[in-house]
Amino acid sequence: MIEKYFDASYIWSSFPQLLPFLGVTFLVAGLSVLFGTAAGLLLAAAKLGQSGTARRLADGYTTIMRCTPSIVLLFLVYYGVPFLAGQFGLNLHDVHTAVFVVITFTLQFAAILSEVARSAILAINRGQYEAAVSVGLSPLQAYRRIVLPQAAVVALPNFANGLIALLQEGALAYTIGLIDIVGKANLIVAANFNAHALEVFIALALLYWVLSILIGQFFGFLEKRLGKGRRTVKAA
Amino acid sequence: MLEFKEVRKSFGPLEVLKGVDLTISKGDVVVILGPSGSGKTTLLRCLNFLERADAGSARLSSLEVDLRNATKKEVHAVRQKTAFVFQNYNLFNNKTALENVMEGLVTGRRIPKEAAREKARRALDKVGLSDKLDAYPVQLSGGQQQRVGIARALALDPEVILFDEPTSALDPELVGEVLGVMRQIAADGTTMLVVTHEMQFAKEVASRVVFMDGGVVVESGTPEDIFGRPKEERTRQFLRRVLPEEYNYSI
Amino acid sequence: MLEFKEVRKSFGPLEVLKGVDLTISKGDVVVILGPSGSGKTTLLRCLNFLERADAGSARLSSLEVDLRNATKKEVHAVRQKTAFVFQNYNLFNNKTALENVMEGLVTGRRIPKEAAREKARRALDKVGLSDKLDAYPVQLSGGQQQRVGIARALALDPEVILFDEPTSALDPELVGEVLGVMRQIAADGTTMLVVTHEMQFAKEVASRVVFMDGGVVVESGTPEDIFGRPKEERTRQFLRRVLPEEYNYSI
Amino acid sequence: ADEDGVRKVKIAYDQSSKPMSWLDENGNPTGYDVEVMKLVDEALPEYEFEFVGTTSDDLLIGVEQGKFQAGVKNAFWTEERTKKFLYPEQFLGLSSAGLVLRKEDEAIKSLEDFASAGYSLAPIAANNAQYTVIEEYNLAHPDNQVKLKAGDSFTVDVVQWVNEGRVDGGVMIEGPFEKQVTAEDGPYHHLKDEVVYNEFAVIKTWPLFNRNEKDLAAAYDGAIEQLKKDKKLEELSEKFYGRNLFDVLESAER
Amino acid sequence: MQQSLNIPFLIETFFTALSGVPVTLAVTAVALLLSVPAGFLLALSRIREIPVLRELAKVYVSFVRGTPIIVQIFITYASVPLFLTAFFEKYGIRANVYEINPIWYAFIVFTFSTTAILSEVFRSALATVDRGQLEAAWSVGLTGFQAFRRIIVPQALVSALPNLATATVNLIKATSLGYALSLQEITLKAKVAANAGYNYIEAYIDIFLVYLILCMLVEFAFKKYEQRASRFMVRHA
Ligand SMILES: Nc1ncnc2c1ncn2[C@@H]1O[C@H](COP(=O)(O)OP(=O)(O)OP(=O)(O)O)[C@@H](O)[C@H]1O
Ligand SMILES: Nc1ncnc2c1ncn2[C@@H]1O[C@H](COP(=O)(O)OP(=O)(O)OP(=O)(O)O)[C@@H](O)[C@H]1O
Ligand SMILES: [Mg+2]
Ligand SMILES: [Mg+2]
Repeated sequence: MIEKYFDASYIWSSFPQLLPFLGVTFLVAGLSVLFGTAAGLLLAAAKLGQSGTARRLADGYTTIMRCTPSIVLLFLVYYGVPFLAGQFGLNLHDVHTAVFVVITFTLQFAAILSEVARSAILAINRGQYEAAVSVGLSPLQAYRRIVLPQAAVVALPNFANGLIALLQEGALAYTIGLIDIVGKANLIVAANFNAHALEVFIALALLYWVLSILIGQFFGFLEKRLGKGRRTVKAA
Repeated sequence: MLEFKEVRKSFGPLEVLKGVDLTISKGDVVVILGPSGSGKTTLLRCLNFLERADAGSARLSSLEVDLRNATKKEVHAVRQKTAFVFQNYNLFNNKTALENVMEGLVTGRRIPKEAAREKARRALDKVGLSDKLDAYPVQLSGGQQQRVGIARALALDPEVILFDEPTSALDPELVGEVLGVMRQIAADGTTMLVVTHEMQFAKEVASRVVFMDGGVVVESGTPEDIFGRPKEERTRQFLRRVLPEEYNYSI
Repeated sequence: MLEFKEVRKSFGPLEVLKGVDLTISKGDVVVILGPSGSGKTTLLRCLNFLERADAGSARLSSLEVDLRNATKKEVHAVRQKTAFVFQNYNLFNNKTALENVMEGLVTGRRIPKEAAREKARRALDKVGLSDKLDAYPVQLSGGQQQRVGIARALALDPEVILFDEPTSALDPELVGEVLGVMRQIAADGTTMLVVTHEMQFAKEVASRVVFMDGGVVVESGTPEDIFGRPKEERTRQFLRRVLPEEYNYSI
Repeated sequence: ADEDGVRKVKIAYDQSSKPMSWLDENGNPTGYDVEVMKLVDEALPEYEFEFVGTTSDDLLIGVEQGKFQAGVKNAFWTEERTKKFLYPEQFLGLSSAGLVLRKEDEAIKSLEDFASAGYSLAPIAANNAQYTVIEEYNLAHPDNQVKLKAGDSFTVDVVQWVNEGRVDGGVMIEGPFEKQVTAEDGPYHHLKDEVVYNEFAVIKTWPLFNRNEKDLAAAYDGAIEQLKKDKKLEELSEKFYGRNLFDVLESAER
Repeated sequence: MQQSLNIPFLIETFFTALSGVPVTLAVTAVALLLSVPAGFLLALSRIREIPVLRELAKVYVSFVRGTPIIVQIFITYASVPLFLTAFFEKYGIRANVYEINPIWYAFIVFTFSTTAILSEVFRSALATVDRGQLEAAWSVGLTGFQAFRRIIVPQALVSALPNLATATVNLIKATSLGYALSLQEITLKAKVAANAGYNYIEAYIDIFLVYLILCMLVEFAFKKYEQRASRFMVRHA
């Protein structure tokens, strides 16, 4: 039964077609992670800081961004931003779609990262911060040199969760016509009138798997490096 | 010169410091004695703004700060002039012993890395840890950690060092050594405020002894005064149980 | 009865215990003295399997275990018979003082909750913490935390209690009290192995004193023997610096 | 408008709707709908069309919002849709819809037959025109409805599903069926004796214009009328659907 | 913007979308219920460095976390019935694979993917607890299991909860991928309703509102729980 529909050669022939579109996937995910992380750290700072207003704003932002389905957010940005810009006489209709996709995922990743960072920073004993300022580091230096490196170890697995999810979310960009590898897979399937979609998607899954393994290795390495001197519940 | 005025601090309904006044001259070694929970640690923490006092002020040579409303800049200035040896060490977990000591020098004081390393090495040498420079805190015994904490403070050459039970995890042999180091630093003009439970220590190094209980300074004076001629009943009571007949046990 | 045989432990290239033998009779209070880093904490941890020894065995009354290859069941059995007072307290952060003491009773020993609460309350009372029952560890001073740690061990009524510098954060007044409690428990037949730096403490409560250095037992005997007639040169050297003339300073 | 009087307009097309419109392997837009619009562009010197590939959802929102001036996605006409979009006078093309069935169900020629048999139908993407066809049939035949389910446009391989027995039938248009099954090199040529295609409707398809684009729509009407006269559309129908659907224009219900 | 919204449709479809909530919640609840323990065990096997299990856990996480859910759904939905049919035929089981409600596929796929995510959330959270806590628990006679249940997990929860909240909210939103299985959930229902009149803007607004409400409730619950779970960290009585 299976052999009637399944033809492995479609898997191999899909790779060369998919690979060129990996660049778009990387570009979108890479830029979004970059900007999103920076914004997310600021949000986390607001959440942990003294100012009640800043905290409430950051919390509200996170709620809305986390709770909005990506596709809706994408449409909001894609149509809303040019519309708003239009009100100020700016024509953004010819801006590349990738820009809107990156804005969308940046907004969303910032919200997710702010929670990753907040939980990680809270997990670091306050004594570490206290010791740092007591030797004359400014609060900022204390965070940068002592607290954040330790929090980073805690954050890494969750950060990887977010990063890998983002690599996959690029698929959404296809909705507004930006073609990444998922989009390309869809196009291949459509070009075959939906025949042998399974093989194409298996090829896609394999590609993603390789990426995920590489990312996993890299983060594992970082965890080991940054985690020096940690004494956790591991190992009985 | 270090001066506290009317320092108050409550945790919720619990009033821990009920108006503490204290004046310490430059180069003095002042020992604070007092029962557990009397607010000794809290007092030190308030000076370093690790805890925001509810009221009170402090003066550190020319710098006068409101302990409740100090600005960020003032806070940083105070911290730059002081060093803190924590009761529970609080070593930087992600740094080796040497890096623990270097951190404040390089990042806080902007001393070039090589000079800082040399300085840190000397400080660790003074407390007998030359062979543990590259060990992370988890690889150190309790006493070794405590000594890194002491070295970290000493290396900074601050105006004032706040010690919170700096020798609790040390064997008497080492206590003697650390004591020697402290004496020498005091002679160089560093002011020291030391919370300790070791009477011997108090007697040997203190230029003044302060007895705290229930969030207030009960009595203060020279070691001879406090140990020999305590004025307050509470002090006498504390010392009676602390320095019993057996202390003179001869070997 | 507690017996160690040929306990060895290395951390990487560092040999910390080089074959330690030790025999303790029921109800004995044995004090281990020794310089910082000599392996005292490691020895206690090996008995409780917090560290797996590289070699050696231990006997706890009728239970004989291989410290390297003990089964899970044996490990659990040993832990059920012993209690540990940690050098850095290690209180359960998510539990109040009272809950910290109750935990082992209710979950470990399966004592009904009400009875456990009563017991815990009494133990905390003994160490002077009746007013801190509902405080979380972060809300306690160093000495208070240490006392909760002691109460937590005492409440278990174990055959053996391992104390790792149990009074380091306590003021002398409290040391006296804790000492009293320990004496009483010893009289009730509990065996105690106490690592401490307080000579006074050693002299007053120890039925035997063990002097460790560099991962071996250098000498052991009654307090009178060790303090009065030390046989080994290393012991004499340690004690010379530890109990100097000044100790006889009279007030 | 540009300085030379040429106005650039954006024409969105559904990029994964072969053979009506799609983005080919070389990254060029093509398909019946797109090629017709290219001819329209040629016929209109005052306009320059830029084709923007996207998905059906974005196309609809984009045309409604004015991001695109017009869009082609094999859209059918409904009364309700005229509230959102400007339909021109002239239709764009014809689309056939048929049932893919197992050989033994060859006798089922219409949706009525299919419904009476109580058969299950492969899910159709909710934004696909075929969905509308079945939905309208159901509205018109409340007591003999086809079991209609919405699904994903990419995951339903109708020929396989029917042959596999996962469903009893599915809706397809003729061209793809031809290319998959009938053609010698079709991926499912080996199933040619197991599945059949029975056409049940031919329907007019329309481009959608933004409601403010009356001039553009009028220009389109003028151009396409000429193209129809020149039989250009019939050629394209032949090319993309493998059959000249204009032959059965009269049978188109709408 | 340019067009005025079709308000009656907007309102009507809001309730249509709302009627998809039970399916969404069912998938979310089942996936969470199964993947919390499963993810925890995976995390443990990596933390405790249990030989073979740990490697398997790594491979599992890299694959399931690494590949898009829609692809997993597709692969599962396309191939599992084929295998099952072959299996049923071989053993003469008379059952129609295609009568299985597709929600079962959703349960499976979402449970698997959430397990992978949560195993990393838990792994990171468990590692925030100092080993001294475990040692203390052992020393008062708790078994390893008791120590985790009573001491380690409650402390790890504080740092796990924010990420657990993210995972849950993401899961709720991801159930919309159920359209590939023709699941009658929020997104599909709204989009089906939109088709007749091409009222997509309104449909997306409704989808937005329903998810926003749903996720905000979930987030609020998590916030409250986090406050409770971190009570012991407050420095003031
Ligand atoms: N964050 C806090 N929240 C509530 N109560 C606190 C907090 N920190 C300290 N306390 C209480 O304040 C009192 C004083 O604490 P402090 O740490 O200053 O005592 P201490 O004199 O240093 O005692 P020790 O000698 O035991 O270290 C104690 O009773 C303690 O329980
Ligand atoms: N996890 C570890 N890794 C490497 N070295 C370690 C580790 N734990 C302890 N050590 C080393 O083992 C030696 C003995 O440590 P231990 O904690 O037993 O000393 P101790 O006798 O208790 O000292 P103290 O009185 O200072 O507490 C020390 O030199 C210490 O640096
Ligand atoms: Mg204190
Ligand atoms: Mg020790």
